[in-house]
Amino acid sequence: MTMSSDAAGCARRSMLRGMAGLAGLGLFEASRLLPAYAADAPDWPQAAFKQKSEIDALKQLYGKNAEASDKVTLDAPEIAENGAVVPIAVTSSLPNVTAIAVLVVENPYTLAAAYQIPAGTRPAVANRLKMAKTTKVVAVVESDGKLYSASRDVKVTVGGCGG
Amino acid sequence: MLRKVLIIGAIVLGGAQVACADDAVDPKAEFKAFRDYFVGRFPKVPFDDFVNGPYSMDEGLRKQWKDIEEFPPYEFAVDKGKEMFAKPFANGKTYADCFPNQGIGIRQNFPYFDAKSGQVITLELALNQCREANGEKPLDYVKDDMAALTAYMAFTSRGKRFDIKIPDDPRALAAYRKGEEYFYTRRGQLNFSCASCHVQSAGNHIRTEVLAPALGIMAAMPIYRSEWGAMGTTSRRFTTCNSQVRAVPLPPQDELYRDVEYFLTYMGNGLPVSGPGARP
Amino acid sequence: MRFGLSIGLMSLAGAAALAFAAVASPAEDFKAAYAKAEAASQQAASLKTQWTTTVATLHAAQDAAKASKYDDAVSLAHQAEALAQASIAQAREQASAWKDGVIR
Amino acid sequence: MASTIRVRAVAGADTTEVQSLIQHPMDSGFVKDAAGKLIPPHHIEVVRFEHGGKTVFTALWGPAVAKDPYLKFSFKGAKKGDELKVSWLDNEGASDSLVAKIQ
Repeated sequence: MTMSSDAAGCARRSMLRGMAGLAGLGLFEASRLLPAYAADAPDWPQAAFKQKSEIDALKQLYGKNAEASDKVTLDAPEIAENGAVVPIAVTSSLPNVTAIAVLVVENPYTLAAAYQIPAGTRPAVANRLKMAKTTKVVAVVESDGKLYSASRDVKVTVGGCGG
Repeated sequence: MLRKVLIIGAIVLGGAQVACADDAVDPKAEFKAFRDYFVGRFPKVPFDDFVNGPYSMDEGLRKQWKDIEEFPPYEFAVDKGKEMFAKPFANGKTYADCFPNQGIGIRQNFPYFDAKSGQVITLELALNQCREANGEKPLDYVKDDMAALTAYMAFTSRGKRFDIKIPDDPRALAAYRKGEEYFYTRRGQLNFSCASCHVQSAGNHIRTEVLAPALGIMAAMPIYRSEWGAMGTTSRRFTTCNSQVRAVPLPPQDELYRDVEYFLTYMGNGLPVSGPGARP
Repeated sequence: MRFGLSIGLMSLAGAAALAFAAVASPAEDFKAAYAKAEAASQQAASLKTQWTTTVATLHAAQDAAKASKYDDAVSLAHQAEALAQASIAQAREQASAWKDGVIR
Repeated sequence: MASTIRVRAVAGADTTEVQSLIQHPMDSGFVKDAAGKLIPPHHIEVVRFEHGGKTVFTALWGPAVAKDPYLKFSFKGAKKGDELKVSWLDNEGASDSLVAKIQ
């Protein structure tokens, strides 16, 4: 309960204020925000997020493929209570981790999330994903410039893509 | 289709039995029997854990719930409810003026039987009565603002034990009885009663969902359901339960729904308030 | 004469009605079937035992009639009536049977 | 207006654990509305966490991240009372940011 909120539609309504705020932060180039209509964030890897296979997504994202490793730990439920919200966590005991990605193999687009891990940040992340159906979830960790992965099947009977 | 209908009709009629139940209303005895039934059937579930519904019954679900509770999605609703609760009406009064103890930590006393109106007053109804008494429009009962207000009020009452009273008033007993009847009455084309799912099949799986036991089922209201991707009130839960068995729901806060809530919450007396809750 | 004429007209009208029934009866059949279904549905609603499927089937019957698919419309109206009657039977039976489920 | 961002950052002996929840629909683009029309994709693309002028964590998200998205990670080098800046930007150009105190 850190901050209070007045809920629905905040995202849209906070746009103008957010733009000013971001210019101040210097996080994103102001020029990218000038078009009034949708524009992807400058460092958002659009191509990687459009791929339909694990290999293609990783190729787009990191330019290489991953090998399985027991030093990557993927924590995901065996049976998802609801495909709309599946808690998934990734940790690794590998050295010099610079990135973590989570892929849901049979979602319409395979890549769900990619995280950049600077030095000083632990190679661990927890997030909640949508899953359309029962499929393999893959965690990929970039360590010393190489990719390592772990995977697990998650059973989904109430899909996260239904209307 | 027609054949299916007739078969269902036959089942309905074939299932008819001569009523032999005792017609006396004895809430205290029924309360004890209800509680003993669930405690006896789920001996491994600690008593207070019944308020956590399906999560008291299944390890895999429990872990996902714990993960979600680390930063639960209903926090936005609690914060919004807190803001709404503090904001004065046009006439300068606030919600706090309508409730005992300024509305803080009182969820466990709802619903109650109001001797003056002769009706069961739920928290949702009381909130709208408060609004209308102060010249404000009533809120939609099922979600959004009403869910936010009740989420906040439940949040300030967490851990307090339900203490629903059935006064020695024939009207209160009648309300309890009507609620009980509604709970056990089969309805809808599926021919299910509330009890079919939440008593007889409590703890069983429907696809990946686990049916919550009726004992303590009101304690987590209102809830954020992943299925809804949003908050919902007790009204929302009742109406969707009805539709799921293919029965046309009653209007939210219909007298019968309030009576069911009265009956069910009374059955969970002694359990702690756990709302707002997160559910699949 | 006058009398005879009117009888003659009446029998003519009767014959016309019969002919109409034979040729254009689907719409009339539907109206009758739908009215019966709607009455049963209203009774179910007043007993608070309405099924969602009854409502949906009534709608489907109307839609079929609008599309001039009277065979379907009549059959759907019959289904809706059967559903409504089954829900009424359910409510009547449950009026006492609910007590059998009570935890005691 | 209230923030769309909730953050809990707690400094431990070695690392600071950060948890955040952002209010956002995260529409996938595959769900239909009540009228049967596809709701266009509307999702956060980038979330950035900064401490002491340095980015300590960046999330790049596609439409498969759940509604009102949650994140947990931890990083070294912060202490109680420090500021943690959180900002997000979505595919429609909407954004929000918040500065939270590390507890």
